[in-house]
Amino acid sequence: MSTTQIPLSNTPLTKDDFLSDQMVKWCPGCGGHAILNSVAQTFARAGFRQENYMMVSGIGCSSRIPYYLNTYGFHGIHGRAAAIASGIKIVRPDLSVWVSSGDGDSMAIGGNHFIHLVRRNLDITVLLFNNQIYGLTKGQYSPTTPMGKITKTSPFGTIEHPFNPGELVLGSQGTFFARVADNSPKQMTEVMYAASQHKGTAIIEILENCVIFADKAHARITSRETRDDNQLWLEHGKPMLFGAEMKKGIRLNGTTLEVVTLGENGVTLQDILVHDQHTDDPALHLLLAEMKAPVAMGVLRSVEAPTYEDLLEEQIATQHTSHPVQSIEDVMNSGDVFDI
Amino acid sequence: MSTTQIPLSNTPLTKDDFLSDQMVKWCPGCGGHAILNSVAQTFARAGFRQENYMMVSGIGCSSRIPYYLNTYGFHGIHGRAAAIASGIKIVRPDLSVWVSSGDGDSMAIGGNHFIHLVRRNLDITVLLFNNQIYGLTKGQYSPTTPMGKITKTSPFGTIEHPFNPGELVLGSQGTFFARVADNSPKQMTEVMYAASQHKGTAIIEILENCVIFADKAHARITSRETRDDNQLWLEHGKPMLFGAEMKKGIRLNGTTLEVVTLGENGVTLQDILVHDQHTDDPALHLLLAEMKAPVAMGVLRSVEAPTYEDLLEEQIATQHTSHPVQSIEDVMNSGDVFDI
Amino acid sequence: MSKRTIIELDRVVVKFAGDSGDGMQLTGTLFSEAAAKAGNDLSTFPDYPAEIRAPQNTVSGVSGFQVHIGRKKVMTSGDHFDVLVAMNPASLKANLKMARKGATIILNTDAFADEKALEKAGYTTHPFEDNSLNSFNVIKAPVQTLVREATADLGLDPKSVDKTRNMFALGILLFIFNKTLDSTNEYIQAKFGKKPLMAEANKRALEAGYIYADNMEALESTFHVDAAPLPKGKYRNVIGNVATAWGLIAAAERSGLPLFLGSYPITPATDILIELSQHRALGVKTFQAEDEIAGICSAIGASYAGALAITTTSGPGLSLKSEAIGLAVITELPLVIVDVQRAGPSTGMPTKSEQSDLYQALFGRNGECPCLVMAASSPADCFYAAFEAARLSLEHMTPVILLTDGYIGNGSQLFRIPRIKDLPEIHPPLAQANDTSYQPFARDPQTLVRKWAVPGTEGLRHRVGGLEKTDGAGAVSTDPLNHQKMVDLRAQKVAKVADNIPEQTLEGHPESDTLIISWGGTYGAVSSAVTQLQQSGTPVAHAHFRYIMPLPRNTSEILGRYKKIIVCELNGGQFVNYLRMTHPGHNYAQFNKVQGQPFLVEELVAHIQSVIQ
Amino acid sequence: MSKRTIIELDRVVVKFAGDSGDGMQLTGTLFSEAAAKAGNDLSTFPDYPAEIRAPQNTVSGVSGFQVHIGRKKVMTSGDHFDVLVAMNPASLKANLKMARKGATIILNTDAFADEKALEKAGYTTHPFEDNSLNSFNVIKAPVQTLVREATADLGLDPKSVDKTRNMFALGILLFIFNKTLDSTNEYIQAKFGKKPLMAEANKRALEAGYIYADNMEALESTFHVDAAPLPKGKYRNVIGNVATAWGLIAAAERSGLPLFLGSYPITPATDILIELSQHRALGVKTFQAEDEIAGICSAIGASYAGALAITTTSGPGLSLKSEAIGLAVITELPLVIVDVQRAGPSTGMPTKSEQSDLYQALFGRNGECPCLVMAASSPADCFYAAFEAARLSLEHMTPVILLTDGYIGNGSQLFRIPRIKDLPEIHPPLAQANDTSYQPFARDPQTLVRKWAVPGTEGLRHRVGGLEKTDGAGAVSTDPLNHQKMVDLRAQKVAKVADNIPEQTLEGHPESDTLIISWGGTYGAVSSAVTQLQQSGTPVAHAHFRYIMPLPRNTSEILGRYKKIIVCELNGGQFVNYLRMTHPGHNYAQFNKVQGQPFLVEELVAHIQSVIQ
Ligand SMILES: Cc1ncc(C[n+]2csc(CCOP(=O)(O)OP(=O)(O)O)c2C)c(N)n1
Ligand SMILES: Cc1ncc(C[n+]2csc(CCOP(=O)(O)OP(=O)(O)O)c2C)c(N)n1
Ligand code: SF4
Ligand code: SF4
Ligand SMILES: [Mg+2]
Ligand SMILES: [Mg+2]
Repeated sequence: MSTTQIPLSNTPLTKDDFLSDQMVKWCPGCGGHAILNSVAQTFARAGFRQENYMMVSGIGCSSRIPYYLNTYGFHGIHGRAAAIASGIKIVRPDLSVWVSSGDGDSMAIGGNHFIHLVRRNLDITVLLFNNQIYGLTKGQYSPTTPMGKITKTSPFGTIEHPFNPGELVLGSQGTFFARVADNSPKQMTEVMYAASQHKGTAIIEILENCVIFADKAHARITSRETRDDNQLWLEHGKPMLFGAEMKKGIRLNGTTLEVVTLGENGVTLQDILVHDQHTDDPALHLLLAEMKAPVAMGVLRSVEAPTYEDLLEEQIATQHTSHPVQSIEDVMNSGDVFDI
Repeated sequence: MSTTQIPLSNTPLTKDDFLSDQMVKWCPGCGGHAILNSVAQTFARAGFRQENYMMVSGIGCSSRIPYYLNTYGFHGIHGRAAAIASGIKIVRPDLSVWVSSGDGDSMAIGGNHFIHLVRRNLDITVLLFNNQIYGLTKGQYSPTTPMGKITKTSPFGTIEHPFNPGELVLGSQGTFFARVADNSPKQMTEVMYAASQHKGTAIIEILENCVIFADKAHARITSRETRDDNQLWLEHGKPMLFGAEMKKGIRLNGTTLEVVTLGENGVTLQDILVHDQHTDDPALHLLLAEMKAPVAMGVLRSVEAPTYEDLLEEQIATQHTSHPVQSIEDVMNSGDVFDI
Repeated sequence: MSKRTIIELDRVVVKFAGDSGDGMQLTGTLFSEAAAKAGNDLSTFPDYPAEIRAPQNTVSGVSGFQVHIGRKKVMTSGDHFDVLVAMNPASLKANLKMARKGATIILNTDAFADEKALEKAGYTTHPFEDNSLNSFNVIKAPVQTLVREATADLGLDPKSVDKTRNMFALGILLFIFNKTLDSTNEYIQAKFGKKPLMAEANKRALEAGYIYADNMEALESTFHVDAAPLPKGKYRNVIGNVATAWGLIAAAERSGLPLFLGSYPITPATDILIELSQHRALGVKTFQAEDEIAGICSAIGASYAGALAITTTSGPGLSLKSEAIGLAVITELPLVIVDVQRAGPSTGMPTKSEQSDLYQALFGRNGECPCLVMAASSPADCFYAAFEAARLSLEHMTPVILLTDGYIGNGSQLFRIPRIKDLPEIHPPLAQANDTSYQPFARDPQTLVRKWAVPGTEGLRHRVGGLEKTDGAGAVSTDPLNHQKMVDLRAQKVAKVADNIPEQTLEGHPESDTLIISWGGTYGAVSSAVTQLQQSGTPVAHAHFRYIMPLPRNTSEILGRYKKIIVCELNGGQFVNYLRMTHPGHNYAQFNKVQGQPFLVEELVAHIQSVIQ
Repeated sequence: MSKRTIIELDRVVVKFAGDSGDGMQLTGTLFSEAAAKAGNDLSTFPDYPAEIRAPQNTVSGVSGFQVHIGRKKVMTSGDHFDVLVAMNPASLKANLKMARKGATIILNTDAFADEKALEKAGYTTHPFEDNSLNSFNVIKAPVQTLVREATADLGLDPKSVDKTRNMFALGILLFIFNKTLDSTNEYIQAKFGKKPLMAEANKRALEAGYIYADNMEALESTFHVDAAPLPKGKYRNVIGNVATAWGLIAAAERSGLPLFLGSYPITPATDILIELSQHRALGVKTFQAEDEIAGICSAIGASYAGALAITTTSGPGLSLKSEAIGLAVITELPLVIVDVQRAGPSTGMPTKSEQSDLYQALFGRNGECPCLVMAASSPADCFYAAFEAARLSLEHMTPVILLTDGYIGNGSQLFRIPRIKDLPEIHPPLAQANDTSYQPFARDPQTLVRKWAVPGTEGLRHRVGGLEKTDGAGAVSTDPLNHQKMVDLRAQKVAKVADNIPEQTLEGHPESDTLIISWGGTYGAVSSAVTQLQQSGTPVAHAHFRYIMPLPRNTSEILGRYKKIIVCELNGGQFVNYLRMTHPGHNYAQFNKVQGQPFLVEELVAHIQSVIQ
């Protein structure tokens, strides 16, 4: 298969090479700052040629990121980043294409492009800033806002069942899904790096804190006090252990996941599930994606499948060599043509 | 909870009451004819008042159905039936609202409205005519067309991973999903009836044959010769058995489903999974939705959850009784008002 | 010191400016409330940055609120202000150019001691030393220091104390304008009822400001703006977007229909959705859709189902709704589409105002696809315009696009609260159950309006859709002559709405040779300009259009009366071009501004004068 | 019998009509190919029902194909036909009204023996007996019986045999017009190569028809249409949509850029997507998007990434693309948007043609949002118009909307195959790597065009987006005067394209007092009408517009020359209104038809004559 490679940089690059001189206009304390930092770090680590990074976004606080990165960038219109990025990647498989988008941008107005991107498996990474709110428009509920939440447009509480991005990605034939918190910079960079190496669409749900309109929305999961007990950091091939002392673990019971404690009720390491991010079978990944306590973090799923752009390049290569017609003039002159 | 009821008909109605006098313009042999028949039969059986049925559609061969039914009907624009139907149901919870739509209408252009409808769980039934092709526009591939298929717009085969509607529904927090073949009229009616009784969004994927542009797309599953071995008809509380002699069954192995034969390798009825359509846990439903041989038919999932319109009516009722403001005049005259 | 003279003023413009977090929007609002309660006419306009919390102390991060109060009719929020409150150097930098010569400028000196803040604001010399403030009456107050002093004994943390700085500034203003502290104290009590310490701190800051002003040497006189001679009635200050929401609820009440809104948030239209979502008690159903298309499509469904159906948006959202508007046109269903215009094209400048969606409202659909277009003139008029849009839509079974804009949508105005029973009743053409002659596309011979048969109604089962259909029966048809007929009928139906709307009126000096034309949210500015012109001996006539498609019946007659016609609008010339196509043969001149800013009265006056001479 | 006379004709119009399954589209195409090979000029138009397989024997299910061949220039597919092939009663019923008096009508009598078919077609009396065919030259052939006889020994099932009926009909036609069977036999051989029995059956049916005609008493003479005196060259018959696709590929070759199409299927534009998807061998990348919005947005991405980017659609799809067109305008990226117009509004009549998307193309976006608009004149011109649209888009860094329509998109015409090197080279303004002075919105002072820096290019990293930006640097800005400047610049940039397009030409009789104006797909009909008027002693001038936004530089001068201007278009008057706004002061009359059908030459002639007299 004619997989186009993304060229690597000749010189080593650092995080600072990737930060632009533009003023960062997020609120002080916004999760965006840390995310930006991790992105720049990841770009340096992944090591592609600086000119070959392409950051595409929609509209929202989260979509401001192209301005802050010293790469090629496209600040699109609301919800359409995935579609814009698809066109870019199809024309230029040699670019490392990234999308930054919000829960509104990608799950509300952009929901369709999002699921189709995932299904087509173009080699694009989406940074999904999930702050469970419309930030830029000042605090309306989004498709990921928990049921019952009071916001500007739901003064009596929302009455909508929220999407779980991980479940939606799996339901759309996703090949890569990861989840990470905006206050875990190391894990963010790790997950972003993994996505940069994945051939196919990679969705990273970042639990982002919007200090202004949905402050502490993820606090149970991300706050320093409670996170050890509420986050399960997944690593491929490692048992699913968590807790401050790594004594709690996940066991499969029928088709449900249950939390057990090592040493209690005869539970041993043997009983604990070992994470396999590469298994094709999505059932376990689904169970992980929807698990509420603890919440699964890290790369939940990463499986190989042909990408759209590779298949397309392959068709072109095959046709180009096998087909007698090599120019538009040939096309026009084939078939029922006659001289006068 | 203030659940609005849909009024029942005073007189018994028959299938013919529901067929309009309009000329049916589907191709001879199209799966649509049988589907139409089952819809009319279901409407009669469900027994709601004839004026309270509302059929909404988008654009496509499948979307022609409102004209053929003697009910209120709305033939919308391409992809938007779910949104139109949502507005109708919210305003009028006393209507039995149905959507008929194609794989293009609902999974391509209408994908976003589709997943949001499912997530919001409005009490609407969607008949998804999945013929794996754009019929009305004469044979382009759709988001459910299998990879590699040659169509008018994929002369060298498609290069897209198709959606599996069941997986997409589950990934969107769906409460009801069923699958049925257009050549199994009894099962169609049964499944449609079940959907009519479900409170919440019910998606029925109908494997429809487009004789003109995707003939026999579902033949492995639906043809008389092979269907017994390739369809697993699910019934709640019943073991998952199939095959001409009902000797084959489904067993859970870890988190995968495997086909076994009763009496072989010591397999007994005990080993066979019993279908539980009502369990909240979607993992097993997901495994059923994606199973390829046999394909799971019937109601894969049917769970209870509050509907959007009920929650809304409840908010209105609560506010109406608890709130001092009872008219727009009250609203305008409250707050900082003064006389001159 | 309080025995200083009181100067009576006809009108005064005050601008409050500070960082996004400085609470200037609230300060301005409270000042307006106090003025309103004192019987002043008023108009306000908030002006905030695109960012939620733009970087502190930068010019792009300045949040402003302008209030114009008067004892005469107040038509705009004012070209130039007489008083500026600047909480930091960036606020001064951003606003000084719009100060009237001799204006009073109140500065928070604490912030001007901060070198970094000065630098971030782009000052290379200190404004206190570089003579840039020479022609102004500067009042300096160390606001931060003083609020800390005033609240020292409360034991609050400095952050909380700093949040009361805006109340100090407001206290100064209220003193200067001889307003009482009552309404503000009431507000503080209501807002901080559960936090008594914060309530106390705010009250003390307010009072400290008031007293500080009283003791101020620099303040030679205070000002008084007398109550405006307004007709008797109940009044309140109202924001345009809220007025729009109320007008729609009122129309639902007057038509006896349930109200449904399908909408997707977008600046500057979101506040209509927010306001309507508060009114569950009135049975209002709001549906925050997944996108603009679902917003309008759900509304079309709701309309078919028998509701007064609304969708609200701004420019980019209207683009997305284009296809579905066509569906409402061809199914001949009522639907109110509110477009709160902002500066385009594309995402453009979302927080800035413009009138550049007119073309799109008139022409932005495939096929021959006419629908009603109206425009509101002012924040308070949003109420009446929304009511009227709903009335026409329901009575004529056609979508209506109501254009407002960010300026009047976010701005506020004194509003005389109407009594609902004084508003016209609305009569939607509902079909009768079991009418055996019912045909979905049979028409009233006079108005060409079809009847509305709502699902559930016995005996009226029928189907509608986006395909061309036969007149009467509504059966799908590709017959050429039927199509021509339906295209003509849909156009005539819209044209006949002219019989159900008032004739175009003239203001200013109708006998003049020159006609000034405006439409929509520029009414205040243009009408003020016309008044000024008259006063300065250049009388002109003024026609302000609310009804755009169709135009009032007497439009042609009016246009024919004038030698010169100057069409003023905040776009490249969209209405003037529309007049050129619908009423050719007149000599149209045009005055356009596309800067995301409202007209200044003075620039209108200057331009019109230059054209006339 | 074959010694009958041969009558020489200048031109002849043949209509093939049958049930959807009767293969009339193919028959018509093969007849056209035979005529083309014999050197006739020609124009064709298919006319099929909205349904895939509409109910058999109904009028709504009739599928037709009209061919106009001539030894003189053929401009339209013809008002009335001289020969009708009607395979069943419904076909006769549907078409007879468009037959020329004295036309030859070939009927499949087997179908006319079927009572049910007659009834379904709506006949109450038998057309053979009710004198309705009196004024025609009727040729009856029991087609079904005869093909069965001719193929009896092949042992095929009746269904397969019946599928050859169209070949029998074609055989008759080829005989009547003295064409050889060669090209058709070649086609049959190619198509049924792998099914020798079917090949044989089709050949026999063809021959049987030919012989039947030869033996026919009723046929007193045959006809001959001589080769047209066309310039030397290679020719072929080409369908408009295919020509559009080819023009785009040619532009990609001449600009050295890869071709990207992002599109969503929609009638009648889908065939462009289908054609382009065939050409992977040329590196053409087609992306069948999930909807129209993704179609255009992917194309905008592709454009940013350095491709010649295209999106194709029809009216409802153009509505959906409105918002994204604004993004292409403000980012100043090249993009070709092809709108194959169909009858609206809303879903309208998808298989019928109209020119009613002009308003939407010109005005259907939020904000001040100008872009280029062009229109193709004929099926073959689609090639050149698409090429030109791509050229202007690339050279001026702006989206172009190219309007074609269902009539020319599905119709075909003789096409002289150009040599690619004879087409102009296209020079997109690509920025140079490591140009340290590069600014994304710096402009060529003459054309105001910015430079295109493609990702991957060293040293040109930059960002673009939908927010207003400063000229030059392209930094996000809400500065009022900058916005005014950018709005003006974008408008001027589009206006300056007038310097890169030819002046408007005049045809007909330029010295006349009366100017006929047309645009787009009506060229053939209007120009034929102008020729007829000239011949009948009513000379008029004719200006056919290809370039709409901007209009050619000399438009104003041309309009000023005439006393009467009649603008003819297939909509309610969109171009005439556009002229009224852009070129006021002229006396425009208009002739409009909104029936989903092309102009008839005769109705144009009649109307123009009535206006002139
Ligand atoms: C077509 C269109 N509709 C609506 C908007 C208004 N809008 C801008 S951003 C946004 C939602 C932002 O929420 P999210 O995507 O979650 O991003 P966040 O700001 O929270 O990062 C909305 C509704 C728009 N710009 N364009
Ligand atoms: C906005 C818009 N885009 C495209 C179309 C063209 N179109 C009509 S139906 C259809 C797809 C039909 O496929 P599907 O939904 O699977 O229905 P089917 O005909 O197969 O039942 C398309 C692309 C349209 N009518 N409107
Ligand atoms: S509003 Fe929320 S998401 Fe937006 S910048 Fe501020 S904190 Fe971040
Ligand atoms: S084209 Fe296919 S889906 Fe459409 S009516 Fe014919 S058989 Fe049915
Ligand atoms: Mg968000
Ligand atoms: Mg389909």
